[in-house]
Amino acid sequence: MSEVNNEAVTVSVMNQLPDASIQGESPLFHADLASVAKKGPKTGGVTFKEEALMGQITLRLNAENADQLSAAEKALGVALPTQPLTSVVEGDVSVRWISPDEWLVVVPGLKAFEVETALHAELSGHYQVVNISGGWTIYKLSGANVVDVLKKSTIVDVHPSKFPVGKVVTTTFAKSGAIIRRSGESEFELVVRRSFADYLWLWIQDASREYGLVVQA
Amino acid sequence: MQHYSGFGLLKHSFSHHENWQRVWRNPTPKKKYDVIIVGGGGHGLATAYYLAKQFGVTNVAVIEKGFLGGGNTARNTTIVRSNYLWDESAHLYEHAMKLWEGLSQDLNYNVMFSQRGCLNLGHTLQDMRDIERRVNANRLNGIDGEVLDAKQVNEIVPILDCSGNARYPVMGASWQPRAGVARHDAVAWGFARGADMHGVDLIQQTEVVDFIIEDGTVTGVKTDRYGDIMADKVGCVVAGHSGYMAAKAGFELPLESHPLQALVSEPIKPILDTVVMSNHVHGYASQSDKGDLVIGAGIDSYVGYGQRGSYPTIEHTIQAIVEMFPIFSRVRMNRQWGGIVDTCPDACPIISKTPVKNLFFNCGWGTGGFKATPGSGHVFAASLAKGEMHEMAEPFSMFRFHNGALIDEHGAAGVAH
Amino acid sequence: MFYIYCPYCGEHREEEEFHNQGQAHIERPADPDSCSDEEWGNYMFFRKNPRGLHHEIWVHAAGCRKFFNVTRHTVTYEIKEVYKMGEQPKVVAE
Amino acid sequence: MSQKNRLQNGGRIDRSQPLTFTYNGKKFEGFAGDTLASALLANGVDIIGRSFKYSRPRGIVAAGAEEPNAIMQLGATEATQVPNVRATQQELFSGLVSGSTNGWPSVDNDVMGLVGKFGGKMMPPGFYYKTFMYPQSMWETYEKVIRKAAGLGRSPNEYDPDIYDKVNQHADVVVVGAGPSGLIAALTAARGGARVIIADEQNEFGGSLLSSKESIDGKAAHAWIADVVKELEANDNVMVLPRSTVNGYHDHNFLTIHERLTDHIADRAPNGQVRQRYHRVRTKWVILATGAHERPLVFGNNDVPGCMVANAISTYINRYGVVPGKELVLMTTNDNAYHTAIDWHDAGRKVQAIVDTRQNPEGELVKAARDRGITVIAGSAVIDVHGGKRVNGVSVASINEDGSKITGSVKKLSADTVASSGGWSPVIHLSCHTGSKPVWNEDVLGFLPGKTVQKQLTAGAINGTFNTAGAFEEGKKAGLEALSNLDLNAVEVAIPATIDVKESKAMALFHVPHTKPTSQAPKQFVDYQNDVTAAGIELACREGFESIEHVKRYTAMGFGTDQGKLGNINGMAVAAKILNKSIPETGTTIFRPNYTPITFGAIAGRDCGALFDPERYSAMHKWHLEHGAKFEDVGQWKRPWYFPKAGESMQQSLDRECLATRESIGILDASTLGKIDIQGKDAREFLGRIYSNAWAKLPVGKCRYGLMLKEDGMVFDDGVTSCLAENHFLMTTTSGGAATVLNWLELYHQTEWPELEVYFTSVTDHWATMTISGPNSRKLLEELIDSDVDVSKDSFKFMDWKPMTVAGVPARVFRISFTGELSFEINVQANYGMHVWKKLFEHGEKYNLTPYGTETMHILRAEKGFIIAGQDTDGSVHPYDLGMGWAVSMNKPFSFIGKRGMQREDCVRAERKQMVGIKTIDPNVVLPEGAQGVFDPTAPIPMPMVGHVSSSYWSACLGRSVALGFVKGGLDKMGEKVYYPLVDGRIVEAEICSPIFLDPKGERQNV
Repeated sequence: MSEVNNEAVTVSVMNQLPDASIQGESPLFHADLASVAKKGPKTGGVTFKEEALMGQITLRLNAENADQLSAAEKALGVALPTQPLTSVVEGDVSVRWISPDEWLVVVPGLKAFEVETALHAELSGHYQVVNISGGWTIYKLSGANVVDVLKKSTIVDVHPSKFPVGKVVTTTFAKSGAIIRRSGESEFELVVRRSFADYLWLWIQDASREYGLVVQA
Repeated sequence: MQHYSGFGLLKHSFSHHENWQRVWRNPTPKKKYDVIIVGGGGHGLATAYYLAKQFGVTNVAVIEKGFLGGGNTARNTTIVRSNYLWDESAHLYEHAMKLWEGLSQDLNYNVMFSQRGCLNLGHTLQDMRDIERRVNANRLNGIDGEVLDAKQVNEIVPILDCSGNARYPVMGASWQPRAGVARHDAVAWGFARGADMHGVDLIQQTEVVDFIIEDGTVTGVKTDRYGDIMADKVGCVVAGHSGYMAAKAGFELPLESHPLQALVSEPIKPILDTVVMSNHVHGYASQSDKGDLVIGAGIDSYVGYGQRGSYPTIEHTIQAIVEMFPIFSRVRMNRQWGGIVDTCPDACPIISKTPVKNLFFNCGWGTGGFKATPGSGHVFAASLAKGEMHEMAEPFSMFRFHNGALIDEHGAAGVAH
Repeated sequence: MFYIYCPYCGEHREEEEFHNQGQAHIERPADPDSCSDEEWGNYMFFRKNPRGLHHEIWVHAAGCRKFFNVTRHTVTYEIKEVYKMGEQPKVVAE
Repeated sequence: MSQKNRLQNGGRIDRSQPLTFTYNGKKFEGFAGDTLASALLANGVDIIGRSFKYSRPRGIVAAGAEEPNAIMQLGATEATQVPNVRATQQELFSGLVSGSTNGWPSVDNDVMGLVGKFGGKMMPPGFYYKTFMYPQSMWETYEKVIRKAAGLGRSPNEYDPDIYDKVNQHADVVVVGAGPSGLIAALTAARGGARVIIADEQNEFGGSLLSSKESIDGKAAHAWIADVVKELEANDNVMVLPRSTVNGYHDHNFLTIHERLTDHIADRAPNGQVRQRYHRVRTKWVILATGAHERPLVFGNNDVPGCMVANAISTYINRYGVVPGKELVLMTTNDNAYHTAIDWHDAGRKVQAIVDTRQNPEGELVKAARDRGITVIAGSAVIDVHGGKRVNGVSVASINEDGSKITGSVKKLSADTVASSGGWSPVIHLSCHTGSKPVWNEDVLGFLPGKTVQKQLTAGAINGTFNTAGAFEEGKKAGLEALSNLDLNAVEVAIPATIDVKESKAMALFHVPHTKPTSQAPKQFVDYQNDVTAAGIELACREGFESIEHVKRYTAMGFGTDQGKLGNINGMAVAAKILNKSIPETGTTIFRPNYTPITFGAIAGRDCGALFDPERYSAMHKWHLEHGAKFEDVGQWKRPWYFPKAGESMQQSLDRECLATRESIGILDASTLGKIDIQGKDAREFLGRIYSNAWAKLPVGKCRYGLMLKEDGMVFDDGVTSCLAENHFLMTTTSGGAATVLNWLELYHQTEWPELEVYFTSVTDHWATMTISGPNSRKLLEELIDSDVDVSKDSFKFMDWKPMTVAGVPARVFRISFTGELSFEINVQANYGMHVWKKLFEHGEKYNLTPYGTETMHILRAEKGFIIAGQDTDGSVHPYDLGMGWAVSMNKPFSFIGKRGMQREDCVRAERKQMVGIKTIDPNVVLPEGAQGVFDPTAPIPMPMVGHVSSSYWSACLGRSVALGFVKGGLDKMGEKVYYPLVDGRIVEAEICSPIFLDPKGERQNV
């Protein structure tokens, strides 16, 4: 627990993770994907994996403020993508453009607090850093039919000419929403809200049934 | 005067139906009327009918830019009920309901008013609280109503999924047995015929392009076809186009015109004998005498005069219908259409004087106008005849949006309707 | 169903991602306390509701969550212009 | 019966694949490639239904989507019933079970037919408006009879076993229709690199080419079609969709396509397969190549089975190898229909005569017919048809040049089939869907697509270009235009060679005259499905229904499942004639989606059943499930409602949960509360503007309850907001209101006060929230936190918050209370919520830690008089109505949202309904929530009501009922009586009291 003080902003920041002896439970923890993976098919048109317990940080700042941009870059080790709907990946840090003044920073779960602290240390002026790691999880969908499943689920155009690798789109997904990023030719990452995780998991199983769904633990 | 009856039909069949009289004249307008009604929809025609028949004002013209009853009267889902929450609206809709109950006979025109009852389903605890509150209020206001549990609902509509397996299981419903449906076109035609019989001039295919206003008082209207037509009083009953007409008279109204969509299935044999509505699952249905399932969709969020809305609204409605009535999954949707509904912030109408003297507006019925047709026409006619608002119309003044005396009927108005 | 250009995301998206927020360019009175009931009622409830060009606010609710203005024809439903909050429309009714 | 009308050779059917099917209980055989209609015709089935009003026998008249009569009930099992399938569009499969939709006891011998015959005279249009009125009480009985007679097919009464799917598509060009123009258009666009979807409602591409013997590039048309389809299918950028109807054209070029994947295979989709798929398509350009429908002519008894549209007969002959009769009379206004007589003749059957309404027909086709020895009777018309269940002859008479009068004597000809053609109506339906008004074209004698704001191109017969060569040209042109509009380069596409047949001018004739006036002539049908006749339309006009929309509504013309595809234009012509107007003066014809009917299930897609609406779960949901919770739907959340133990009633559970909480300790999963992280130097200022109370001085470490109002002053949400740091707040909202509140904050920030430096981020899902409440809650908390954290009464006060570690997990703990008890709201990162929750139970067992749900929460708060926004508020109450003036700070410098609104005239009047406590005189009576209060229960109905009960419970802790509700002027009426007349007849007497029933001084939470 610490209070971050810099010239203009005073906010409360805390390391929210317990020590390693306490296991975190991701939103799909109860679905026991390890067993599903073991029992389920090994080949199919769509592969699903929950990237559980990642660190997720919302970063808000003024993209026209060069100082803030460079401060963020310093803290993250990578420049914020300021082009709408783009993302950057550098090592174990990825940053998704969410809106002109908002980014989603994804790091390994254990690194979240460190990054959070670093951002506070570097940034000044009007900005917001919020650790939202518990509120979201990441679904990785891949395979030959991944586009077919996405076309059933989201209204954005996922054709490679319109949705190249690296593009990020926040949109509807079935009757919920997702931050969708194309991470490979036939690979997408969906950042989804915890409370909708079960619904979306059910949806994905249903939508991919005709292609065969492979679950990876 | 030509009286309609089964005997008349038989008589005319011997002359090959060649001698039926016109249902209404096609007159050339006079230079001046006591009252001009702008808008020949159900409400406007009902106003003219009651003005002439009951209030003795027969020097009346109804000026309609298209054909009679061609707007929302022709596009609604024909539901008639009076189970509104607040006293003011409950009294108004119940006044209409009482008129509905003798309307075919009064008009000598069968409007096919079918009192098959209406269920408003509850799917959450709050729904049930609201239902209980509304039914209690209805009963104390002299309006029939019951609160049913899921089992009783299922007895009335066995094809409704009342199992606990639904995403939002049916917990109960309010039930108004006197509610029902009517043949929408016939309502306009019946009122038109009745008004015409009492001397009202029905001027079709004539658009009122402006009001003639002198010193803050309306003295007539400008039309595209017949030039200026003068009047002592003007009642504007143009539903979705009210904002447009108000702008001509120099004021704004507290309303917006939105698309409201509806759809029908192909006709099927009788299977749904009541009106079933669900605010929560968000759909409602009844079955017409022709066999179509008549299904109302939600209102689109934007201002739109295109008589069409957005497709997801239709999709959500059909999801709701299939959710409520899983057996309809294989039945097919035939046609969809849209109306333009003028909606007030409190989901209640405006029956009101305006900033212009002798210019009265009756509008803002939103998604619920059809059911009020005779009542709306009657109180508006009374107000126009006297030049003072009828006591039932009084609470519906447009100026309530200044003083704050709103009558919030969003709950009872529901999905649409 | 509309296909709306989000000026922040820089591409067209389906109407399902957006919410309509009503007439644009209605300013909250600077000093509400000095408003009459009529003025306050006009601010809250009275609308242009035009049959023709309409300036309205939409929010990219399921996307970037930014509010922006749209000039749309309310009969043909054509979108004539999209512009950010604080900007004035270039396309206006004659 | 064998397939007596089947030709030995020809057509697109596979004679090596016989298929058995059932119609009206009888078994028949057809071939793969047949439609149900072609198979029925092959078997010589004449009557396929009875008409809806007059119960006249009806046969198949068309071969496609325009068919009005052959409306079938399909389905081998109850669950797979489908009503109203057009036999002309249903592909035959082995085991298909079909039946007529009307006719009793059977279509062949129908009792109602007699009624129709004699009673029909009494059923002109609108007859029901003119009768059944007296006595009033009889209407319900009349109505039952009317309803029973209507309705065509029936709904299944079992649940649908099939699944449906929906796919979102994006394209550069969607080509609607795969006839000659559509195929070339798609080919052009595809070669140019556009992303193309081409959809056609039929199983085979080719459109009009499938119905003719025309050769393309010197080879059979189907060979050319196969080549084009092959090229399209090989192109990754092209989606080829057969059996796919483009049903709706919506704004901004959004189309819906209904693809039938298994309806041609079986009744029910093979295991696991999707029955129908719905494509929602956004496209940059649309090319409508939808073709045209041939119009039948309107003449006497033109509905007797055996009367067909000319081109349909050609289709049956050329595509299905079926000649639906022996002796043909063709009546035509144009050259094109001569094809039908020639096809008939070439199939080896007799053409009795071609009756041409024109005085001097002379085109290449006329010559070709004459060369075959076919009699052409010029300047004449078929004015009447003879026969009951099948045509057995026709009456022919000569007519004048404009077709308005009979000029000669009537001659009878024998025939079993009457083909008629009044020309072609372009299929403009889709172009109308977005509000574009069609335009009449005198040369085409039909409506063409009107002006549109959509990005729409058209090609082929939809433009009135009815010859194949022209269709190819226009298809290519549209394809190239689309490419150019898309900034793609033009490509070379060779126009295939066709043999151009010169046609002479057609005659504008729709309604064939009779020797008698229309009203006395035999019935001349315009709209078969709704039994609308020319006489009916004339009557409507005579009665003053002069607008075509009135005519349609009065007669029901065009309101069938075919939406007037065959009849509307003829009907307009009949109306125009009697009104002495031209067709365009009479009006126009507007079509709305759907082009043809679509299965509800397909539109619902997967969004029904378990996927109808998301169920949202908290991090502890599984625990609740395992512990027998009953759930309440709160928004999309599934919240535990109560936790019954075995054998407990709901009330028993609630009593136990309430008592345990007040006596020891209860726990609530409060994770669903909306939570918004607010940061920025102006956060405080912003809160002051958005809440009704003051925030300027809330110190770090403190929490405060706030009411959020709309500009009208009415409460719409509430919650506790905590000051985490000087510029950092955590706002909570109601569970159902979270999204609305966040949008509200953003709305005001982005549109009104962008100068305020503040950011909002939803953290609802990030924090798992659990509230322990009750006298032992501190003890329990102390067991789970580090010993150096002081949570004692004085150092961790009511409305304080503190960071601490709970059960090893870093937490923010808020000492706030919604029960009136000593309470701690523990917030931990949601991935650790379950861990902490379980630890609390491990340690809480000795205190009888009791999980409770929303119902107990409601009871406990009601005992304390705390409101639930949305239950005790309904958008019409301001803070003073709630007796919560303490939560309004009128002196704040900024005029907060709601301040001005709540001071309007009506909001400050006396006698507003105000929230109070309601104590029933009989403590055992629990008022129903929603009961309406009155001051005088003896007043007559309508009885003046003074306010309703918004919350009401049995309080186990107090041993009596408690209720909150509204009473007019209630705050000044403490101790006075109010009565509640209930639905069951009881009148419950109650006393108006303070809403705080328990611990009015708040001592229990200050321990």
